[in-house]
Amino acid sequence: MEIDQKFLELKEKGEGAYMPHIYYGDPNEEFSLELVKTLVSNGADLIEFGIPFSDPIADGTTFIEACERALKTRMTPIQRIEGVRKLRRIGVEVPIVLTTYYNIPYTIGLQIFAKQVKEAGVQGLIIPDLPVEEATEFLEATKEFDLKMIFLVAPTTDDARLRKIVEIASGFLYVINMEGVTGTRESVVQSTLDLIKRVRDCTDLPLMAGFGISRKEHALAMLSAGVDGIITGSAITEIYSKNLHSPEMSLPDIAKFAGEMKQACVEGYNR
Amino acid sequence: MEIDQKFLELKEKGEGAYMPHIYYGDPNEEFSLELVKTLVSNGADLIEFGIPFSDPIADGTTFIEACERALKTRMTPIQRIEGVRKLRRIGVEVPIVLTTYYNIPYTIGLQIFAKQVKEAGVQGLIIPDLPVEEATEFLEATKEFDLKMIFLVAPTTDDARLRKIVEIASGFLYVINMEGVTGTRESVVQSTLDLIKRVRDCTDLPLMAGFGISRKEHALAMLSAGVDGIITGSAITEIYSKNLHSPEMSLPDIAKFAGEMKQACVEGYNR
Amino acid sequence: MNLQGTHGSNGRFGRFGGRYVSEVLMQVLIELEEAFESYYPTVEFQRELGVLLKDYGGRPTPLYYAKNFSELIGCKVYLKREDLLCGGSHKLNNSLGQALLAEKMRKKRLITETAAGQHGISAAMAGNVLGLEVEIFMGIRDMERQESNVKRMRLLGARVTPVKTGSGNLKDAVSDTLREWATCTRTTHYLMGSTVGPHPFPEIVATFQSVIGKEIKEQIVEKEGKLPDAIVACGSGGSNAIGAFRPFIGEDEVRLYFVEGGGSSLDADNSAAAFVLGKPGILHGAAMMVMQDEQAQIKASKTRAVGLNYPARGPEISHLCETRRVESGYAFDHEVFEAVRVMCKTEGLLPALETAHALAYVLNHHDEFDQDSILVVNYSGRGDKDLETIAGYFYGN
Amino acid sequence: MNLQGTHGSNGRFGRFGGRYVSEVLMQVLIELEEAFESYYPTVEFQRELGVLLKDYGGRPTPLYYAKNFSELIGCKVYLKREDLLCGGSHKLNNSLGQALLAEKMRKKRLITETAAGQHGISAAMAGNVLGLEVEIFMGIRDMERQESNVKRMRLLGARVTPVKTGSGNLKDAVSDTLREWATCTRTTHYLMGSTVGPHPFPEIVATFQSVIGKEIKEQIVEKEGKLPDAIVACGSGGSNAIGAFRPFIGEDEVRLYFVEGGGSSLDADNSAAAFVLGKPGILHGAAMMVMQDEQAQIKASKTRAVGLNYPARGPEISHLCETRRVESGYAFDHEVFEAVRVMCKTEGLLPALETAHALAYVLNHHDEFDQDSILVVNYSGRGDKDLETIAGYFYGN
Ligand SMILES: Cc1ncc(COP(=O)(O)O)c(C=O)c1O
Ligand SMILES: Cc1ncc(COP(=O)(O)O)c(C=O)c1O
Repeated sequence: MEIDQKFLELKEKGEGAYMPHIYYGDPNEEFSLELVKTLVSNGADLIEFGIPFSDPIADGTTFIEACERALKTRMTPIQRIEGVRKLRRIGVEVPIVLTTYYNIPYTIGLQIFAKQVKEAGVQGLIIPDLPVEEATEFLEATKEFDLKMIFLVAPTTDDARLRKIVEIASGFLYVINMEGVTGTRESVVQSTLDLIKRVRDCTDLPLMAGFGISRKEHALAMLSAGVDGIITGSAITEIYSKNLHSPEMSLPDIAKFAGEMKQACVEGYNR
Repeated sequence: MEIDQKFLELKEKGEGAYMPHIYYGDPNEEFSLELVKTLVSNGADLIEFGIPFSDPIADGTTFIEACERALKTRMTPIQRIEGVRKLRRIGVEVPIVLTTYYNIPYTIGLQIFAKQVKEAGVQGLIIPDLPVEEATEFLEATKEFDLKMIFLVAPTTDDARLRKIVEIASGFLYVINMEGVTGTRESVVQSTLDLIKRVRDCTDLPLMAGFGISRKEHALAMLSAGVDGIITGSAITEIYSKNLHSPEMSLPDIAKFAGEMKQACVEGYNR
Repeated sequence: MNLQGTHGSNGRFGRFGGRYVSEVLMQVLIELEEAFESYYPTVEFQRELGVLLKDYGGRPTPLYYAKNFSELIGCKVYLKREDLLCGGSHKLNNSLGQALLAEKMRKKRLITETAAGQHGISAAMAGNVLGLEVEIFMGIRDMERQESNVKRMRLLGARVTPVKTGSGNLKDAVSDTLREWATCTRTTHYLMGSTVGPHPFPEIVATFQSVIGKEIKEQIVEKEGKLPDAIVACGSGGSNAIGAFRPFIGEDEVRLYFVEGGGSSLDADNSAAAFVLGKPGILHGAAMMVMQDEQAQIKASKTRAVGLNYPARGPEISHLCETRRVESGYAFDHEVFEAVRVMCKTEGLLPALETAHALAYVLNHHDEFDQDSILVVNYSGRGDKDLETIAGYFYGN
Repeated sequence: MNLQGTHGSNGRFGRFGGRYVSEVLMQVLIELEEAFESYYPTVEFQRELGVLLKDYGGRPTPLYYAKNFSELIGCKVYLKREDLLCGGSHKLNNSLGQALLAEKMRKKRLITETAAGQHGISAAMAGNVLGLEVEIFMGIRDMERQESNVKRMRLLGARVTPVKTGSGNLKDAVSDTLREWATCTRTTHYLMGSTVGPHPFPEIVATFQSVIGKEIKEQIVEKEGKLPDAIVACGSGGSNAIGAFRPFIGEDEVRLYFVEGGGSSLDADNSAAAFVLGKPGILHGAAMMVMQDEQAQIKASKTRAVGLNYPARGPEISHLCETRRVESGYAFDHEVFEAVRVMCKTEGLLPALETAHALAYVLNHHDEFDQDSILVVNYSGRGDKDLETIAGYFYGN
């Protein structure tokens, strides 16, 4: 399913969107496949599918460690992209947004990368270290593959740049919830609420809020503030990383967590 | 007995002079008294009576250690000078030449020092760190006490300074046997022989050779070269310092050594 | 600015450079670029920086004709004495400049990373002089290896934060400093330590360091009446090299040599020779020559010279080497220690292990320079920080 | 010579100085005096020494207006940055000068003694630059305390000979070097490290060090348009102090302060404050203020600053303090460490423990200087060599 369609569908249902973020292969491929299945069957509307990188400068400790573990499996980025195909094969139908750092497509070749990704069944891309100013080449090389390019906006982004970003962004906008890196946080700050208002004023793209969302209240607050959905990342990894020898034992807890977050997305949307 | 008289006497007897050098109070006062008695009864014609100093820059390892040991007795310099009186009391009659570094008289007071020394029974003084150029004040302050001032000459001393030295020296001249500090050495070098010749040419004062004399052959060589006598220092200290717990056990060996050196002085003089 | 930089717009040096960072950092980088462009050329900034460099830093540093070393090499070798700069390396040129800029931007705090500790110390010094709080991120392995510099930074009142991610060295420390910066851009300046990172850092650092080359130019003309035949500098990020090279880039007759860390061998995991083993990639916000594995993951570099232990080359030096304006070379660890020994003996100078790479290169290639050649080695730092390592190498312990 | 020294003939400074040595050394001292008087004033010698001081040493060293430290003190404090001289202290001024003189005298070898190691390092450097063999005598206790400097000297190729006599520190090392010299005056120069020893050493060392004061004079006039109100320097033998003071001795309105090592207290065995605890005496060939016991034996001094751990004050500083032209003071160890901390924090500079005595004095007496006063502190050296001691004091270990 395409991303736009998903947001339309949710709008019709009157629900906020829930997109969990995982790093593929952490701690192994089998678990990641199970994990995505669990997430989808407990309410995930989209999946942010991470290809690990050795130097994930936009990530916090939890995801740094997830990347390190995932890299120990020594799969190539291409093999990981194949993981998307595997998910499709086992029946995962929600839009998949692939996330990775720019060195991966840059090194593989922008076009080859886009082609592989597209063919494996990906709908959109997030490259956190590729700001709009540097994206021209990438957009050019990949435009034939019709992949949504999701850009980030932050509380520090000023209005001029905001306009530049919304101009070339597609799929949705990733609203950085807070100044900093990924990781769970305690509260939602005023600057984020201001940001949402500002973005809302200049685009109709769906807004997904991420970075530091780990509790139902965060999700409710974000949705109340006007976003169309939320992203959780570290929160899920934190659950299974407490039991890395048999991470599958954590799946029930994760299912419960995902359910709650989706529940918050529904509730929040309807306030 | 005065120094000049001693040399006259030896000349008449046709003997070279033997002057052993000790540091008073090493390792204790009793031993030093015994030591001097032994030396005199085994041929010493004069005694070089050292008052130890913490920084004996003209001395080598053996005498540095002798000073350190002697200083542990914590006698004051004045108490050590009293040692000369004790020697006189137990019958030592040979001329006594007192040696010490200039800080001692400088700190005690030049006149007080000279008075004490004279009264205790000393005939001459050696102050190795008081070259002629610095001696004026000392000579002035001490002249009333009629103490012989013994100065050193070295292989490096040039003729101009040699003349300055012999002009104010009295008693005898201390011919530094070698470039360096006190301590036993292996042979007698050419520069020393040259020096003796040079000194002989410009003064009638008796010449005593010291620094590094430890063997009969050294003594013989020096006397053959024209000196009137020899000084041994470290050689004797080396004998008893092998047995510091009961140094008196070394007295027979020391007696033998002194006897041999005096013997060499007699033989050497008559060649 | 009248600097002879090779960068185009948007911080590009040929295909290298750029600004590949999270959106969270974009705004502060733009502000920084603007601030740099507005403050740097002013008379006031130049005067203030000039006084700091001169009276605090000790500039100009001498250009020393190393007579004994020259005899060994067989041509005239001059050493540009950055080891005499306050703190013991060229790092202070940049730290004073950026700290002054940060103060103008009304930042309250400096953060930075360090490997050998040289940059950390210079940042702590500059921070104290300008009244800014300082926090330094340092890989835990590097903290062990450069323990004395850690003590020094702490004595200067800087907070030293251990970085435990990755292999605990410079690469990981840069990543963590970027992460920290993302949380505090409004109050804090990232005092980037070399000509790396997202635009405008490579340009800023190069500008502040190019005081080295400007002085070389004046000094060599004063001493020899002409430009040198070659300039040799070591480097990883490239700041001391670019600093020395910049005013000569347009002077085609001056050959420029850049020497990186060969490590123990050019085998996969034992080197820091990114120009030999690396390829273009994106790291820490810029396109650079980077050492990577088959999975497009950045590789850890390895060399005994902690300050060269970085798997990427800065954008400008990457470009200059790609276009052959600068010739790149490397020196192996054992050659570097030998060069230390030679410099100690001939000139009584104990070079930093980093600096000794440039010396080792000159020793190895001495037959490429004829008798009349004039060589300038950028003598980037002193070896006090490496004393234990060097003594251990020669005497064991 | 046009130096404003206070010595009379025969190396006398009032009742201090002179030449109290064994006859074996007299001739070489006379030759040295003659050589110094004939070479030093020549254009050639001045030029050669000038080039070495500038290009090798890094002279002129800056006169730094320490703004933050000044605010704390309440008047204008300038630091004369001898810490930036090659090797990290003022010692090189003298070592280069004497090594050049030794070369002119066709000596093949330098011997010297060292306490903190700073002088030993500068001698090893100067020896290598001028192609002379170097042997350094160092007390065994000092070798333990300044282990890293021992490594440094050895890396520079110098022979370091442990001195086991006495209490194994500077006093004993000087004695042993004088003894060694007595055996080899024809081939070897004793590179005396401070303004101590028999004439002509105090004069030679003072002359070579007075480049400090000449620069201060020029620099302060350039910066302030007038002479300073006071100059403060630490010392034991007095070389950095005399070097800074000499050109001001005739300027009565400039107050001069000399700060010695107070140690842990002024009790009998815990101090190096020879001006408080000593009296005139003869040591190492000269009449000086010396710490002695009741037996007229020289006392071992004690202070945490190894470079101030000498029981005597050089003849010239002894005289200047006796005649009250220079005011003497002292600082206790704990005050010195506090001064280190303050200097680190305010100016980002880690001073040598010796230098920190001068800073501690200024901190303790800050109320004696009014707001408009201009103070120059002779910042004699950097604290890298003391890092372990300082870190140990603050953090334990
Ligand atoms: C003395 C010295 N030289 C060179 C370098 C390398 O840095 P760059 O490549 O930025 O010159 C360092 C880094 O720590 C250093 O300390
Ligand atoms: C930094 C520093 N300052 C001062 C001194 C004291 O020497 P002087 O009294 O000769 O200046 C030393 C001696 O080692 C030193 O290293």
